Amino acid sequence: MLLQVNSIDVYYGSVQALKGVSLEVNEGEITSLIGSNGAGKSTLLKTISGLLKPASGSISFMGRRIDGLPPENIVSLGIAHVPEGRMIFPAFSVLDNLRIGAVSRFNSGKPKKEVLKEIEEDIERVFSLFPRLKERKNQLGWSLSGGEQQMLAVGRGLMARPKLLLLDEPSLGLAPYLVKEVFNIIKMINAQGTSIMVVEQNARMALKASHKAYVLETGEIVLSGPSSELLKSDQVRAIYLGAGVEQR
Amino acid sequence: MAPKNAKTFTLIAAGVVLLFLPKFIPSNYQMTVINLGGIYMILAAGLNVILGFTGLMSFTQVAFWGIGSYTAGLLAVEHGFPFLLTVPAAAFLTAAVGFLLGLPSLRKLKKFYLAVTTIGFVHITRLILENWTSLTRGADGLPGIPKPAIGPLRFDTMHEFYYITLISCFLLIWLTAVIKNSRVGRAMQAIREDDLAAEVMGVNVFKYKVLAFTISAFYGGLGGALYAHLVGYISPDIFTFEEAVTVLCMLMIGGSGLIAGPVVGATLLTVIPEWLRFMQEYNAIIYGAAVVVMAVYMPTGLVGLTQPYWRRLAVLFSSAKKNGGTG
Amino acid sequence: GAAQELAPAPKTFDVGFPVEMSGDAAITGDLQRKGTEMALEKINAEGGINGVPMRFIYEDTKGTNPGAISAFNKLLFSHNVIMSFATVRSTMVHALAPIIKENEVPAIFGGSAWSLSELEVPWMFRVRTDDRTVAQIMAKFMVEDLGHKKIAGLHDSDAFGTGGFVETAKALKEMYGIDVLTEQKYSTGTKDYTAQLLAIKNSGATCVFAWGTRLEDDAIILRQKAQLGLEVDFVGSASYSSTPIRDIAGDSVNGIYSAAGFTVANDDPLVQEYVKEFQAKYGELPDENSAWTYSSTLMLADALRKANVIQVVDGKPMMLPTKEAREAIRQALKGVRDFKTPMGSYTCDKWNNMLHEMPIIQIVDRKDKLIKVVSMEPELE
Amino acid sequence: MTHILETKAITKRFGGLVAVDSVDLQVSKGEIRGLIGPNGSGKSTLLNLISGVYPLDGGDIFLNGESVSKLSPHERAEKGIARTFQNNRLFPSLSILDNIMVGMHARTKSELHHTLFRHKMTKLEEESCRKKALDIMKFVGLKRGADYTAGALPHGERRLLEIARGLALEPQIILLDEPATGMNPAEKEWMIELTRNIRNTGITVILIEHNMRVVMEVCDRITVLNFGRKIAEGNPQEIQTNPEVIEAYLGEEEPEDVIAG
Amino acid sequence: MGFVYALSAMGIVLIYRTAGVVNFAQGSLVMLGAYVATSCIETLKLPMIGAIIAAVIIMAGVGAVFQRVAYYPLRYAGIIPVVISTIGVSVFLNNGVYVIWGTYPKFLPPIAGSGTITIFGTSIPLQNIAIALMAVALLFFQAYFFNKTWLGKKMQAVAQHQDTAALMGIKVSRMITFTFMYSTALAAIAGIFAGPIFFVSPGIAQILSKAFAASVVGGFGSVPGAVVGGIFVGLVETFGAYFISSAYRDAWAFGLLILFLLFRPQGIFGEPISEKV
Ligand SMILES: Nc1ncnc2c1ncn2[C@@H]1O[C@H](COP(=O)(O)OP(=O)(O)OP(=O)(O)O)[C@@H](O)[C@H]1O
Ligand SMILES: Nc1ncnc2c1ncn2[C@@H]1O[C@H](COP(=O)(O)OP(=O)(O)OP(=O)(O)O)[C@@H](O)[C@H]1O
Ligand SMILES: [Mg+2]
Ligand SMILES: [Mg+2]
Repeated sequence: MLLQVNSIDVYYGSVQALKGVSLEVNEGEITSLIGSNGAGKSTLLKTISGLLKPASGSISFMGRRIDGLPPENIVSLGIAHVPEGRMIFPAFSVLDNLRIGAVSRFNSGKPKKEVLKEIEEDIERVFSLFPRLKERKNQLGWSLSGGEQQMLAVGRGLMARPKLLLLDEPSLGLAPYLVKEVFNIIKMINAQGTSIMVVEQNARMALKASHKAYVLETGEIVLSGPSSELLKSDQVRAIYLGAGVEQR
Repeated sequence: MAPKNAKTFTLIAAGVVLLFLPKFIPSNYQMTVINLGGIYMILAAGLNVILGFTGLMSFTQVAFWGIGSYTAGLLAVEHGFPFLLTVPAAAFLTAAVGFLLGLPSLRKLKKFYLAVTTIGFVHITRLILENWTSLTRGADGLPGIPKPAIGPLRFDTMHEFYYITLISCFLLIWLTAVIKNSRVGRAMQAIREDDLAAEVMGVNVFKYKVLAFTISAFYGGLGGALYAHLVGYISPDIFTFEEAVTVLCMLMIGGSGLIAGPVVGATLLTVIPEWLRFMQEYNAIIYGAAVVVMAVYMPTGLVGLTQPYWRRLAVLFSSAKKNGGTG
Repeated sequence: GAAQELAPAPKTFDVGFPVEMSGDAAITGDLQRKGTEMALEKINAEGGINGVPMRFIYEDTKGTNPGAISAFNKLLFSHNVIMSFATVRSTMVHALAPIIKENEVPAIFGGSAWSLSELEVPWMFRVRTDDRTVAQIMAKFMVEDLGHKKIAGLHDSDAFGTGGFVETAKALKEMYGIDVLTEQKYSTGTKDYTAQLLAIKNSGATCVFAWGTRLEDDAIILRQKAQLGLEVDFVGSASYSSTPIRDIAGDSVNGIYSAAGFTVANDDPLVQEYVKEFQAKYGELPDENSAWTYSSTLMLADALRKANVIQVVDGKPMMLPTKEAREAIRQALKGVRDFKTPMGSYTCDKWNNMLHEMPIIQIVDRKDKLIKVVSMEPELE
Repeated sequence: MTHILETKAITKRFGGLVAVDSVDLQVSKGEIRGLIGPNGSGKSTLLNLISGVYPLDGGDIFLNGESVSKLSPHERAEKGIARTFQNNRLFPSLSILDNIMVGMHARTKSELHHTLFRHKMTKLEEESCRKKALDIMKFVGLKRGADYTAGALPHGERRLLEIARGLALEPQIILLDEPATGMNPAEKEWMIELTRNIRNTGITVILIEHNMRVVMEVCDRITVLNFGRKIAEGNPQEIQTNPEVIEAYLGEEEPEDVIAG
Repeated sequence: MGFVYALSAMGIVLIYRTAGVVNFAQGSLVMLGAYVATSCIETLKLPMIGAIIAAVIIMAGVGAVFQRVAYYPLRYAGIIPVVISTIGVSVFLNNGVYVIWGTYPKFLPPIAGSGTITIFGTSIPLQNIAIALMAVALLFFQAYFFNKTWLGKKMQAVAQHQDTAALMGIKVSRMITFTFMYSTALAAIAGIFAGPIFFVSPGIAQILSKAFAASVVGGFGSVPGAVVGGIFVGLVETFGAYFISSAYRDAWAFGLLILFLLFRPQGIFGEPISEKV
């Protein structure tokens, strides 16, 4: 068990966004989280990465309690979060955005030189995944197109070489072929040993790519199970996969 | 219905208290403080239009104050204009200056560049008032500005002057409320929130920025004219950058963009230093600390505290986003 | 007055003093208060005003006119003082003048702008030499004693500096037909005077007179003058002889002349006694800031005693009603003649100026050296 | 046939990068025009050129045969060009109602002097604007109270409010930049319907969208950009089968997955 | 003179770049730096170099406290509440120094001595040369620091987006503290250089508006801009005062600033103002 979320409650002021949510992410697996707008998916990811504190319940990562830790410590433990809304550093170039994604790796205890070398290698890897970014590598973050920013956000998440990668709607605003590409990337890095938790509106692709899935509705987990089963479930098909598609 | 009645009742009660206030305040000293506070309130209300509604950081209010008080003072002393003429003349002339200043600077300058330009304008205005001796009598200042008289009515004492302050403050604050809820006011607020979005929605951003600047100059000029008649003597050394900062603090601590913001802020920042007088040489230190504390605990201003939680959050959110803007 | 209705006197006889306690002029305010407090000790040791101790109530002007107005109003209407001091800053005195006039309170002020006399407010008494007189003294000194004909002027562009410059230039012109070679101004708080000093250097002047308001400005001017190697006779207004200037301007202060209101180098025994006491009490040398408040407080106490504002009736101190008291004080102040103080001997002239002698000093080795003492011939009514 | 919107060889450069490269576009009145293309192909930039946010580096833009290239954004808005933004740009601390009423700015006239002297027009205008605003809210499907603060709305409703604000302008043409991103299937469904409803009121629509299901279902014609150039144009069937488009944009396999999303 | 503005402007620009804060207390911090340096010399009897180092260290500590009190609680609150709170701090400091150091101005000896050297017939105080060298050295240091070091990058990341920076594993509050310590240390250096010229009194705090002017001329947010802007403002006011009228000294600086901005609204080194839509 890599990550265990134990019946957490999360509030924004007096509004409760998560109600007793529990879930588990297994080592080496892709876990997907689906649900309508405002269900609390992003809130859950933010709570895991420490941006929000649960009012009650607990979260443990590799057997260690992490709820209450500040986000920077959680990152150092090996959880990277690609947040909703991209959050590119506007005044940094593409390269600097990628580099800054790797700063937590200096805490790993490896000699600095080695880390630096790895970082440059990883930048090349991200560029090979998203050639577009390479073309724009010295452009400042704010001036990138929406989709370019999205690619950069995902790339920056990879730069942390996390044990667990939290992806919040990684395919948002990407061209169709890139949507597929992003899921290929997800599968690929998973195959290389990174566990992944992905939030997606594109439920079909998410379910196809993942091992296990949870469905979140108004702050509560309403369904969970192996993705392949959920994909077949009538309930899921009706609500999240878009009934219209089936009729065409 | 009940809460609405309660609100009307409070407003009427407050009105009555304000109307008879001089009866309860025998001291000339306190009345002076109230009158000065009223003038600051007018300045802050003017700043509210430009900063609170339109979102442009400006320090010019104090320069407009100077221009207005000199216009009124010179017209009264040198040309014997009556009060009823000096005040509008000062207000409109200052508005014209504001308009002319706004034309070039608002077209291009953004954010902090504009703010520093207005700081420059404050320094330049003070220097001109001080050195253009043939017009302003220079650093000696201008004594002997008569107390207001409207026909047979005379306003010689602080207690009598109070009614002029009261009426002016009431009208001018009410005016900001009218502006805020009008088409023009909405356009200004849209500019504050996102000037580009406002522009593509059909708002002539430049025009309304200049208008807001002009209105704030009008307020500054009017406040200045009242000040000149209240004190009877003006000199260039009053209109300093420090005073500009004070007016800014008043608005922010009261709550910028909110109608009651200038009222609360000006009252508070006029009363607190007076109240701190007993601390003698420590008063300014404590005042500074108080400003920090208020900013820290009430970032949306005091009046902001009365707003619902989510609205406050949205306000904070929007200003935070601006802060994060492009590098 | 025979049938005046007296009321029991208060525990202390309170005099108001709006003074700079914060802002950048706090330094002079501080010195002024040292002067009054020292005088009070003396007065009260001698039984105060006919048995009632005298006390000062200070209110901060915050260095601004609106601040001074509310401070003054607070003194008048919250502390109900019978009379008050009214600051050294001429523009502030101007701002206070309408209140003084309207409320008919005797007020002693230090602002030196001649324009204040032209207000002709009978309640206002000036206890420092006015600019016009100082200007004439300066002009005379530069031309007659130092023998200069090529003279330049440097001044703060505030009311004090401008007024002083204009009066000096006028005196030079009227008395000796000399035109000032160049007029150089600066605003209070300027940090770099290179431009002004260079202009003076290039004008070929052999002597500069300077009217400055702020001590730090004066000190910077002197330092930069030394750095630029501007070797001319330098005659400064009173602030150029203040105590702290020697510490901060260092050796560049040496050699300058100043038409000081006061000097520790004066061997008048009253001055020497004052210097000794001041040093004992505060551990520093006094300068004009404290001397004028000290001297005028002594003078005031004397006038108050003579005015019989407080009388002892049946062993109890009784006081005149406010209005009468104020009139009596005014009369007493008007009647001051030849009252000896460390500032010289005060005589009230027809303009309500308390004229007194004026020393001219040179600073040598950072110490005052008395050059001469100029006496006045007051125009009496 | 006259086109409501026509661009002739419009070009935009950012430093060395040609973001929009000599694009010709002809949009007929009442059409829903899709604008697709890979990320960074210049779609948003094209909208920015049409709405006047960026100045042109070359070419000319016509609205109803009349050149608008020299007009400022607010003048173009007055002429009837409305738009939404790819990243929400609402007026966050204003209410829903005020957001929509700012949209009506160009269609109303009350200046300060009217307001101050309580001109009759002002009152009538305010009344009718308020009513219209409520109608528009209903039209786009915003169910919340009109006084709710825009900044506190969830994502989906913000997108609707932005469209509402654009419609308040009573535009001839509205430019929508990825209105359906981040929406769930049900909301996307509504987006499709809303787009059609807008067109049915006589407003021409230009729609940027990466979701093929939305694009294919709703657009009359589609223009495809790549590297700032127009590479294809046609009806949805033609575009879907155009090899160049497939290569540059749609990708080869499993189209149904992508389309479904 | 220009270089003193430059040094103060650098502090302002730095804290803007790394915390997004427009610091109205920078002038007062410069003043405090000068006071602290004076005390190190007078009271602690430290030698010049020791005093400078001590003052810089003490001021860095002040920066940490300043940050904690007046900025950290407001870090999400947007720019204007922070401006107000820095204004409060400046009022506090400008008057607070009287309590500790009394009302007399103090004299801080120039670190380069009071000698002058003669270049092309004009004598230039050594102190001015030292200031210029310092400004240029700091300029290069900062350029290196921000563009080449990880710490510099981390600080900038925090300025741009705090939450995201935290998600990258950057210790946000520590970076903010560093930033403030660094910029108050800069203020201390400016104060140490300004002290001998201005004398140590609250009057020093008034360089704030000139420092703002300098930072804007140079292009707000640009470190070389701050230096160039400072020199520009210094030169303009000296020449304006000399050739036109000394009374309008401040007016020349600001007048030209305004004119300049009308033609180049983004300052000398500023990015052309534009935003992504
Ligand atoms: N900063 C905030 N303040 C108050 N309420 C918030 C805040 N952020 C989110 N919420 C509320 O919390 C709930 C959950 O929001 P969350 O962003 O987690 O949803 P989500 O499932 O990620 O939705 P989406 O698919 O739109 O991203 C929503 O009702 C939302 O309105
Ligand atoms: N202000 C700018 N400065 C520099 N380059 C820019 C600027 N705006 C856009 N670009 C570049 O121009 C290209 C086109 O951008 P645009 O935003 O139009 O793309 P898009 O087609 O909308 O993409 P997406 O689908 O990702 O939103 C991109 O490569 C982008 O990086
Ligand atoms: Mg979400
Ligand atoms: Mg786009």
